[in-house]
Amino acid sequence: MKILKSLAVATAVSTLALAAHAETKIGMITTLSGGGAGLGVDVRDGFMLAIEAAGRDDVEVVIEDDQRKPESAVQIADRMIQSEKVDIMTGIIWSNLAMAVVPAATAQGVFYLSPNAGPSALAGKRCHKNYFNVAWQNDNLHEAAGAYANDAGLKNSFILAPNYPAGKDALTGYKRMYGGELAGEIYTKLGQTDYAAEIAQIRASGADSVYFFLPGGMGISFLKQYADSGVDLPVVGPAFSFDQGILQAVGAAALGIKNTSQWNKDIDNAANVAFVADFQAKYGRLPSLYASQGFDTANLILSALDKADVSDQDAFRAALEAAEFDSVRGDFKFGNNHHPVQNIYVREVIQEGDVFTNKIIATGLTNHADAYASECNM
Amino acid sequence: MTDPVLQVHNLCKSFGALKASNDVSLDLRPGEIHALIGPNGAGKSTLIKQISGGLTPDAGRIEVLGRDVTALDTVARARMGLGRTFQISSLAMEFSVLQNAVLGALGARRARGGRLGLFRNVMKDTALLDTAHESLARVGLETAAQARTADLSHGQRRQLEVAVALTLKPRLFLMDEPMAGLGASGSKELTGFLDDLRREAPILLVEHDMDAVFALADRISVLVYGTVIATGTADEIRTNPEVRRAYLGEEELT
Amino acid sequence: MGRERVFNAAMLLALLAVPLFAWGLDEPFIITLATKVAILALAGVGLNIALGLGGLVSLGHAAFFGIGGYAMGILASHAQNYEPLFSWPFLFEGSNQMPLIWLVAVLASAAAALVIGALSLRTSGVYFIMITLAFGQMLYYFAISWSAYGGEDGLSIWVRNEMPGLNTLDPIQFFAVTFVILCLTLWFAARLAQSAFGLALSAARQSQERVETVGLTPFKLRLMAFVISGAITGLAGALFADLNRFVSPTMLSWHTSGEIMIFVILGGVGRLYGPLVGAAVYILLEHLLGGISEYWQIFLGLLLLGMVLFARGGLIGALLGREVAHD
Amino acid sequence: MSLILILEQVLNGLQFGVMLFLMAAGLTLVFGVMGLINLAHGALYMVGAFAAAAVAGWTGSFVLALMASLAAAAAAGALVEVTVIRRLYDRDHLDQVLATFALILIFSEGTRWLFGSFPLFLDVPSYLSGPVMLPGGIQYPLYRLAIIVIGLVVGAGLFWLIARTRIGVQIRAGEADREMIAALGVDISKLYTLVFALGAALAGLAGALVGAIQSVQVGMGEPVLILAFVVIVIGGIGSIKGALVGALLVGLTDTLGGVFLPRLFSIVMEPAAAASVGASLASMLIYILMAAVLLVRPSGLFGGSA
Repeated sequence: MKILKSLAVATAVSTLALAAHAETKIGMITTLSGGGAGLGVDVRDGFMLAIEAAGRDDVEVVIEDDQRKPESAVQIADRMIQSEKVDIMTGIIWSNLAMAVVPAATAQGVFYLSPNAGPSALAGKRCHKNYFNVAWQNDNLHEAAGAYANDAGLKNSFILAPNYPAGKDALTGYKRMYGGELAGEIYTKLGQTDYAAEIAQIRASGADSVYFFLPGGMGISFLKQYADSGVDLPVVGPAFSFDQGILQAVGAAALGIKNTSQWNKDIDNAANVAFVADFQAKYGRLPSLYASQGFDTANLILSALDKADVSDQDAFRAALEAAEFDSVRGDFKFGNNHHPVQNIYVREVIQEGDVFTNKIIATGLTNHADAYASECNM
Repeated sequence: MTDPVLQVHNLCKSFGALKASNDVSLDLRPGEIHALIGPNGAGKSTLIKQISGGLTPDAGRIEVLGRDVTALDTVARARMGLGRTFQISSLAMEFSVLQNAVLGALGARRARGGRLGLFRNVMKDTALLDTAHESLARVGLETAAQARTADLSHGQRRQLEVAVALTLKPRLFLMDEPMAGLGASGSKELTGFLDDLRREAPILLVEHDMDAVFALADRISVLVYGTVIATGTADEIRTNPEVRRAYLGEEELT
Repeated sequence: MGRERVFNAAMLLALLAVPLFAWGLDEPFIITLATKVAILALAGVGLNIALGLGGLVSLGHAAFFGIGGYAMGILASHAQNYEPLFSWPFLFEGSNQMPLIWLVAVLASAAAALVIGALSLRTSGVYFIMITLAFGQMLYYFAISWSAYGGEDGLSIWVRNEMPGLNTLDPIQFFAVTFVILCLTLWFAARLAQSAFGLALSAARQSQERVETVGLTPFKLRLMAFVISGAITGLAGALFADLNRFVSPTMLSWHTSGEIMIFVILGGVGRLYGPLVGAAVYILLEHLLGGISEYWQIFLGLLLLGMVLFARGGLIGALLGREVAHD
Repeated sequence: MSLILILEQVLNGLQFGVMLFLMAAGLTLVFGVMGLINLAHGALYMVGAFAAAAVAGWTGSFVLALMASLAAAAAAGALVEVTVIRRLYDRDHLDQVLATFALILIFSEGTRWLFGSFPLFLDVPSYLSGPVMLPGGIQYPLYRLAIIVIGLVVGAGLFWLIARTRIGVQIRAGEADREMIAALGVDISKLYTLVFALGAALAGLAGALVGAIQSVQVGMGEPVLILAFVVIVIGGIGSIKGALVGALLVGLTDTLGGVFLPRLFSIVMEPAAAASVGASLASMLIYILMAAVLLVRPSGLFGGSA
């Protein structure tokens, strides 16, 4: 049974509380309206694909739109925990929203499984026994890009990211693995759409490659302008700017670019093949990275529910930690801080007919754990 | 003879090529009504604005009570005791008549160094209310005290303008066409009132109603194209050939 | 006057009754919603002093809302992490005591309002709207890149701050705190509107010339109003951050300024209880429409539009008619 | 830093300024003639970009896409003017702010409903893609040069329209005195619709031109809207000349500030910190510029009294 929106809170009071004792209630807060809605829609669709396929009538999912506003995410979380008494929460896309919601949610005894954001604080000092990250720690894809740059023999990178915490983490992550020189390091304005000035600096810098982290529309703008500028240094980026959802908007400008990801649709395992086919059949588009993360999150929850009731927190937690489900990434396991230890691949943007997509060309990091695990006392 | 309350020395103000004030000098002595007349566009309003502080002159000097106020703003001049009424009503239209008068009383209190309260209900402040009611009574607006200002007739608004000026207990008045829109009986009443008022403080009066001007004014200055062409008593002005020429065909001097 | 007074009392009672009822039903989230209404109404009451009474259309009040929020976030995070905020002239380790946080929030936002107001009030009309917007944007971009306090990620504090004698984590008790502050502020705003200062400020909105002619300085009146207005909005910001146990640059964005302004206009500009009505209706709409469609903002937009075009004077104006003169 | 790089950055600032001018011209015209603050101007920019992307995807022609952007934005502008905006002319600024804020919500979510949540694709046409070599050895994207040229041509056309044509006379008369144009026997409501649609079309064109090198997505108009307001406030509201000067000033300040401030700070700081602090200050720079201009000239550079 699924209820997409709980309409009037006031009416749904006591009756549910009685009937719900055998049910597991999952609260999903994600971004479904405004500029960043594409990511939330994918996470939701991937998640619900798995839930519906399981066909369990004792799992109920409540979905709410956070409008990408931390304040409204916090309030929805309060409502889900206090009023709808959810057992498990998930869905948040952005690190700043996760930082606003997760600590309070886990402190109130709710499990939180992150399908996307992985801020370093939650992986390190502020890790929590009820917090699991199913996607990655924020630095991971950037670290893989740094490692790939070494493998590819790049010696003089120009790196840029927006001037906000995730941007700084990204460049820090890249530099952690990368061994060469830096031709330049630029922080751009958050939400910037014109990169002519930065591209001119890249041109003048004498770099042999470019690494950038510019999520969403910023990345589209950068890539189009870069392709048009005549600068033809190799570009490396994290998967976010080459993901299925926005790749069509970038178009041919992205062809051939290397990007790092823990998942791709051509990873060859039964779960992934079925996932890609089912997702396309149901929604009429190729699944994205975010959809795969939503799908894995749901399957992890379902696998744990098969072993333990969520009301038995210790048993349920142990079942989550075991992570015995068929991940579309292949092997999947958690580190001590409940973040994935996984392979991160290098992909290349290709064209299949009319559609732009990725194929895996190398493995950037193998069984990689994040840099903050040692700070977590768990 | 006592010193003038207001002295204007060689005031000049141009707007582009237009000389709105061209070397204007005049004064206002205690106890007198000094009327300023002239055809439309002669620069009367511009002159009044410079005296009250709303416009800065290009050259010249203005003294109030012997002090040079040329560089002071409207507020400072008002606090020195310059009470002004406007040609185009500038009252707070959403307020009641009484509230407008209380505002004036408040200004007077502030000028004496009092503070504006943040908590006490100003409409229950008896000292302010007394001043306000007294001024309203003097211009005959007492019965309309609770009316909304926007609902007043034009004539009543002029009366209220005068009443607000009265609450300030000014040392001199600047009145810009207080008779306009009053009707025959109204102007007659106001004429009588101003006649008495001059003993409280002298009045620089800009007025189109020539009956009132010649009935009231101790002295009259005639402004034409920004220049004072004559100053003198009513009789002197009536017979001045230059004035007659300037007014020929404009208005009949009686 | 009589009718509006009855209406106002009914609004306050409703704001009090809904969470009490929800408390009885054990529906803490409704209490949280009511708390949000009370806090946003407080921010609106602050803006309304500048906007309604003073006629100062500030599109930068998010600056004060955010400063209040950051005052809370900074004091509380230092207290939680045992990192001294400063050690000279005396050692100060931050604080998790609400009264002290409120004091700092009020002082900090008042100081900011003094500076921003003194510069902005040199302009008027559309230019004033835009220069206040510019100051808000400056602070917004500053907060985004101020990594010491979380930048874009914002600052999360894990537990709500403390209030002597109360358990603020209990929704109904925290609601009581905000409700009392709202009531006190409404009382203060009512006194202010009737005071000599309020009369002069309101006159300055209607006719600048008039106020100058009676010897009062409009600039000083407006600056004072702007400072009081900013301080109240700052206090609301501190409470809002405490409600969410979180502060981020979003509080400083121009959307926040727009929303606070919408509360005021929706309820009725210059109406004492306008912001309360506006905030309550806005929050209610947000939650009811949010359940109907993913595209609920279209409906919100249409409703707002209809309100502006056909219900002049805001909701209270539409319900109760033209405001009578203060007396 | 080489001279070539500086010149290239100046060109970039110029191009950014020209784009801003297309946005700001409509905004300032609408304010000057009708006295209206239109927050929904950014939504018309978005409409232009989406129309261009849709038509380009459909026909493959960039020229048709640009024409579609003009037509769609003008039509949307005229529709909004007739149904909503004309009821706002005699309202105060507050009502205008609220109503046009509501229009933003309607346009944004309506566009998302029609086109979905994902960005659309719009590319530079092949005959304008790639860089060209300018005299002095500057390698510069042809498309950006084209934007500068198109913007300047449109700007010149606008000045001509206002200075030389009958409609221009009516617009100028309308700025001076609304009753006067009625006395001239002009149908005011038609003129207003026309001016609004003209402003909308310019915004739509800007959206389409920029859409080809940026991302065509919901909400793309808002950052530009704020910048356009900064521009017209700096230039003086209602003045086309002010909009041009303001746009170039903002474009150059933003671009050059972003490039040079971090370098300036790197003299006294370590590179990573300098990059971060410099970038922070650069993002505040145009607002600082605007506040400074208004402090010296409270009605902007070319503004009369507001």
